[in-house]
Amino acid sequence: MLPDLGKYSETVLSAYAASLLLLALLVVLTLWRGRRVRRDMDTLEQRMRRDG
Amino acid sequence: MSLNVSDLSIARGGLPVLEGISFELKPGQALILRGPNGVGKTTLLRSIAGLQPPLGGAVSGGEDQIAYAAHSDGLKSALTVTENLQFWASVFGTHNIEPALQAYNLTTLRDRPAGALSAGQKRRLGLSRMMVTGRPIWVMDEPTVSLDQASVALFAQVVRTHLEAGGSALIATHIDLGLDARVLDVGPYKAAPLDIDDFDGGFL
Amino acid sequence: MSLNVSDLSIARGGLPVLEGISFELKPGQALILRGPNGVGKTTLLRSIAGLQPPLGGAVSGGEDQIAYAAHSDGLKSALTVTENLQFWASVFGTHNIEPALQAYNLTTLRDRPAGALSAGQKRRLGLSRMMVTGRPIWVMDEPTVSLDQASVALFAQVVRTHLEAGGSALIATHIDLGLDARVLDVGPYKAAPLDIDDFDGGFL
Amino acid sequence: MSIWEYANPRKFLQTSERVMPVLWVSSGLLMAVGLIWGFFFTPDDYRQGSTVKIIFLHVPAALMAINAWFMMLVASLIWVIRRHHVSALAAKAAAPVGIVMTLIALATGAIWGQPMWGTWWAWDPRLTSFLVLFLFYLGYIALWEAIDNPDTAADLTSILCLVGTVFAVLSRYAVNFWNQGLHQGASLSLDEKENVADAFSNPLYVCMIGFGLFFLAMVFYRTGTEIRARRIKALMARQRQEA
Amino acid sequence: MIALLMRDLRLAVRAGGGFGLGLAFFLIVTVMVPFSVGPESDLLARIAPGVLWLGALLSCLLSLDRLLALDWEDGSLDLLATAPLPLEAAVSIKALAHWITTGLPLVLAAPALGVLLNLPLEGFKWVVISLLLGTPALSVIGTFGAALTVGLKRGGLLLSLLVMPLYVPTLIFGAEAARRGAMGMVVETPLLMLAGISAGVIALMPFASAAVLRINLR
Amino acid sequence: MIALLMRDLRLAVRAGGGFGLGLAFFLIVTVMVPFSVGPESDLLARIAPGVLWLGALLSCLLSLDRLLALDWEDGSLDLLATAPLPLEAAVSIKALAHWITTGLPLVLAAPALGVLLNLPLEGFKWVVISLLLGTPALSVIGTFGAALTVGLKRGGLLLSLLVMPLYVPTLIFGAEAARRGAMGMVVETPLLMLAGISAGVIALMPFASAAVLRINLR
Ligand code: HEM
Ligand SMILES: Nc1ncnc2c1ncn2[C@@H]1O[C@H](COP(=O)(O)OP(=O)(O)OP(=O)(O)O)[C@@H](O)[C@H]1O
Ligand SMILES: Nc1ncnc2c1ncn2[C@@H]1O[C@H](COP(=O)(O)OP(=O)(O)OP(=O)(O)O)[C@@H](O)[C@H]1O
Ligand SMILES: [Mg+2]
Ligand SMILES: [Mg+2]
Repeated sequence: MLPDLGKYSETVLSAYAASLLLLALLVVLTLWRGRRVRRDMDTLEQRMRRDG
Repeated sequence: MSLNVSDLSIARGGLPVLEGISFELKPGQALILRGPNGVGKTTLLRSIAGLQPPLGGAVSGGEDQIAYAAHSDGLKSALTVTENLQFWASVFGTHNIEPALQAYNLTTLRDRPAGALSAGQKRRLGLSRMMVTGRPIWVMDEPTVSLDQASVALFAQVVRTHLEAGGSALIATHIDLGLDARVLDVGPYKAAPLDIDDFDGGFL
Repeated sequence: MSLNVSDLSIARGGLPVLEGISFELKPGQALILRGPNGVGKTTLLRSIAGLQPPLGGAVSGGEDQIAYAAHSDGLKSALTVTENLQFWASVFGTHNIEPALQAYNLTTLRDRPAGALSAGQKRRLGLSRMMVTGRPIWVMDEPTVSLDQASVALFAQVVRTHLEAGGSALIATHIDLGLDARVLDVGPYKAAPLDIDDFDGGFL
Repeated sequence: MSIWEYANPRKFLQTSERVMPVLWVSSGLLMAVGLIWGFFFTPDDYRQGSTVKIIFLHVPAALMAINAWFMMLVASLIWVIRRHHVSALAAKAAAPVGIVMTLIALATGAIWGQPMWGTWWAWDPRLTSFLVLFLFYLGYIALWEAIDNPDTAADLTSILCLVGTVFAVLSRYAVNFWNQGLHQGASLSLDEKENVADAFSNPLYVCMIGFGLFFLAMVFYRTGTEIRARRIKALMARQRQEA
Repeated sequence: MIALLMRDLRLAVRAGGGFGLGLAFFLIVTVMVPFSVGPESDLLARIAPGVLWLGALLSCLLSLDRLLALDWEDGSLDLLATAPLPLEAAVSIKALAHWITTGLPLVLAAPALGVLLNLPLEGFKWVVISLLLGTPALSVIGTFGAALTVGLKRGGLLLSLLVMPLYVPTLIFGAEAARRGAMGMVVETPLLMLAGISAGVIALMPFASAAVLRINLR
Repeated sequence: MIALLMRDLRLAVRAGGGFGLGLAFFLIVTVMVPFSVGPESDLLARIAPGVLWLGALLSCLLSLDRLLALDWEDGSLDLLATAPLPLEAAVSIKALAHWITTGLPLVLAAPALGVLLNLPLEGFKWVVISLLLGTPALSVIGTFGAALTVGLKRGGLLLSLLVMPLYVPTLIFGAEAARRGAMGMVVETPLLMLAGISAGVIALMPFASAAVLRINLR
């Protein structure tokens, strides 16, 4: 499956792992906060509209 | 020169607080601002003093004519009473601080560091600053906080003298100063809330 | 339990300011302190609250009974109204902050950070702290600074309720609160200046 | 129809709703293709061995780190001049993406440096100026966080961004003067042999475009979030004021 | 007690609370060292443990002025002093909150910064251990300094001056342990001394701090 | 204008004004360096110019939070902004006062501290010259940072975080000049660059600072 990375396999794999981890972290945090904020805004808008 | 405020709207923290305020303040006149806590008196005075841009409307006639006294007095506790006052006098290009000291009964405290004054004494010193600015329009935010009744009377007397000399004063206060002045209650000018769906560029 | 102050002398900045003050404050009573600016009311209250040792005389009956409200309110601007109040409630070992919020009309502001309150709103929050201390003797220094008339009335009402419940209150103020209370003018107790040659161990 | 119409928050939200899926899919696809191509189907470099595969992360990330700052600069200018809230919020939204890109470039670079230069870190000008860029990002984000009033925060951070850019450029020159470097030159040729470079350049281009689209997607999405958060703040303030 | 700890932690992480700023300062000081002494990596490696310790100490120091002064300015301290919580407990808790929000992150960040300074491989472990033992002492001693200067407006610099000499023993033993560790030498003696200082200071210093605070409140 | 300068100088030398504190901090940081990196004199001599520059920079940095924030807190800044003095002039004068009370003493003290660090003889001259050229830039850039953070309570650490990256070019050229001077090399290029930065910054930065201050006063 993996290509032969020779003596540098650790280096290359850790570089990919670190980067993908950072990217994933960014995406997850972004989506998480995005969802929450969107939900908060909707409930707040609805409540305020109902209460006038 | 008279101060003209026309159709002024102001915001605090991005939200409109007061709108549609208009009045004219002619030389020799005083205007008392009243209104419940948090209605926006401080914000209004800051806008008039030019510290804050208004949302809408205009203030005219105030350029370089206004002396502003805020909630805080801008005193340096390490400097003496005289030094504090002298500094503001030089900044405003005037020199004689004696009348100010006398008017507020500060002559006996003149060499005391401002830090060693009581709350009311500090306030008196802060108010005396207005007299050394040499400016005709006084804009004051709750000037009598911490003052006892004798000091309030002193203050009212100073304002009266200032008005007689052709100055004018705009004062936000909760108490009765015994001045012969118009009163403007800003309560009715409270900004009406926008429609909830009105979601424009300013988020207001 | 009643608070007894007998022949109290106090100093500020190394100089005696008031001397020979005596009074008793029984449960259910309020006492208003009056006096011109700088006479030493703040200093007196701090001594009674135990923050400052007196020069002479004694304060008794106050240990762990006194809740003190100073010129500043001890609010954290980053915390909300509820969080601020809840913190003081936990420190004093009480829990229910609702009555305090209601009494000062703060329920609608409950989730707002204290930093975004106006001067008067902050003061109301500061005063509401007294209610969550659960302590009987309230010692307050100019509690009505920055309050509008409606809020002053709220405050007076709270104090009345507290007195009815057997509490007592010692209040320094320049204005008339409309309370049914004794008034103590501290002016006459002003410390007599010492003889210039009186140069003793305390440099007093 | 003027482009400024999108500066209306509502309009922006509507439009971004439509563009988002396209951006997500295309950026995901291109990044996947580029990285898989680069990781599985490129030869080893004769000098650097398999470590050369790191380039497919390192270079696009470094590129985007700088471009993100540039985009923040433009957005800040737009806010300062035309006062469109969306643009200030877009700058705010871009900063965390930029800082993550900077971190990726730094991390992959450090990992790469271990076998190539025998050290994780060297005070080479390029690396050093990247570290300085990281500090600028940190300061910028910290200032946004520290200031409560949103308009004040927008104004102050824009000015910081403008002034910071000038100083970042100055630092770049200073650092260059201060230390001569180990780092690769600014060309795509990895070594003298042109043909080897070719084998790497195609997947690298794909990755660069992929990272660029990813950046756009993130900024769009995050700007939407910031707009909503700003709206929540305004609504809550209103609610309290009415009360 | 827990209420106070929670409040302090909450304040630290709220907007403007300054959590993480100490860390950022640490990072920046470390980055600035090569700019000022030059980029030679052998030189940097030699001074690395010392720089890390000094950097941690400075970041700790700079966050001290918020420790009590904020509470003083807004009047909380007056009110706390009249509350049914002994002042000794209050200052200890404040020191603990300070350590959690400042000292601990510094310890965790030190290895990453070690990389920037070419810290020798054996050094990492000892830098972390010595910081872990030493930073609590820094927080507690710092609280004492903060109590001394609490009444002064923007007394930050004076605070540094008062506290720095008190930090000297901690710094000497801490940096010595880290340096010996980095050079592969025995570290026991300095580490023991460091632990001793921390323990003693944590046990006794709060009494001094509370006494000083009472005087300042008068 | 002169009134403002005199007031600032007077405040600095009055009790609690903080004059001399920057100097003392400089002294202490320098003294702590041997404690942390070890006492070898050749090592100290090598890093001496850098340590002096870094120490001066840090002392300068730490005195910045008093620069505008004190005036902000007591309301003077509001009043100054409504006074007939352009804000640009006011911030320039405040920067000047800061330099006179902080930068200049540092320059004068540097040689004495150089002795403690075994600074090579030729180094003294260049350390002083480079500091003399560089510290004004530090004060002016610092004023910008102080203006940015003026509204924040105890914003000292954030201030450092914002200002430090802006200090990088000044530090690099300054320390480089001092280092080259100490090693007997040619110093012209870095000195020229340093002078250029100072001149540019003094001419332009006050506009940015005043703009920022106006925004904060709103
Ligand atoms: C922490 C360390 C490193 C940092 C911060 C860093 C940063 C950068 C930056 C900013 C670029 C510029 C991208 C551009 O010009 O578009 C770049 C490109 C590059 N880096 Fe690094 N780098 C690091 C370590 C390394 C190492 C160790 C190697 C390999 C030995 C390396 C190889 C490259 C290559 C091949 C390029 C592409 C140059 C080109 O544009 O042709 N980098 N890096
Ligand atoms: N920093 C802030 N951010 C957001 N809103 C604020 C802030 N400070 C005050 N406000 C709000 O702005 C409104 C106006 O406040 P302002 O201080 O002008 O009132 P005021 O009339 O002077 O009240 P007071 O009599 O209590 O001083 C209030 O509703 C207040 O809650
Ligand atoms: N830090 C200080 N050092 C020395 N003297 C001081 C200090 N602070 C206040 N004083 C002096 O102590 C005296 C008492 O001050 P205190 O604050 O108790 O007065 P007060 O009755 O509360 O006045 P106010 O009504 O103005 O608040 C005053 O004469 C004042 O000038
Ligand atoms: Mg007000
Ligand atoms: Mg008082």
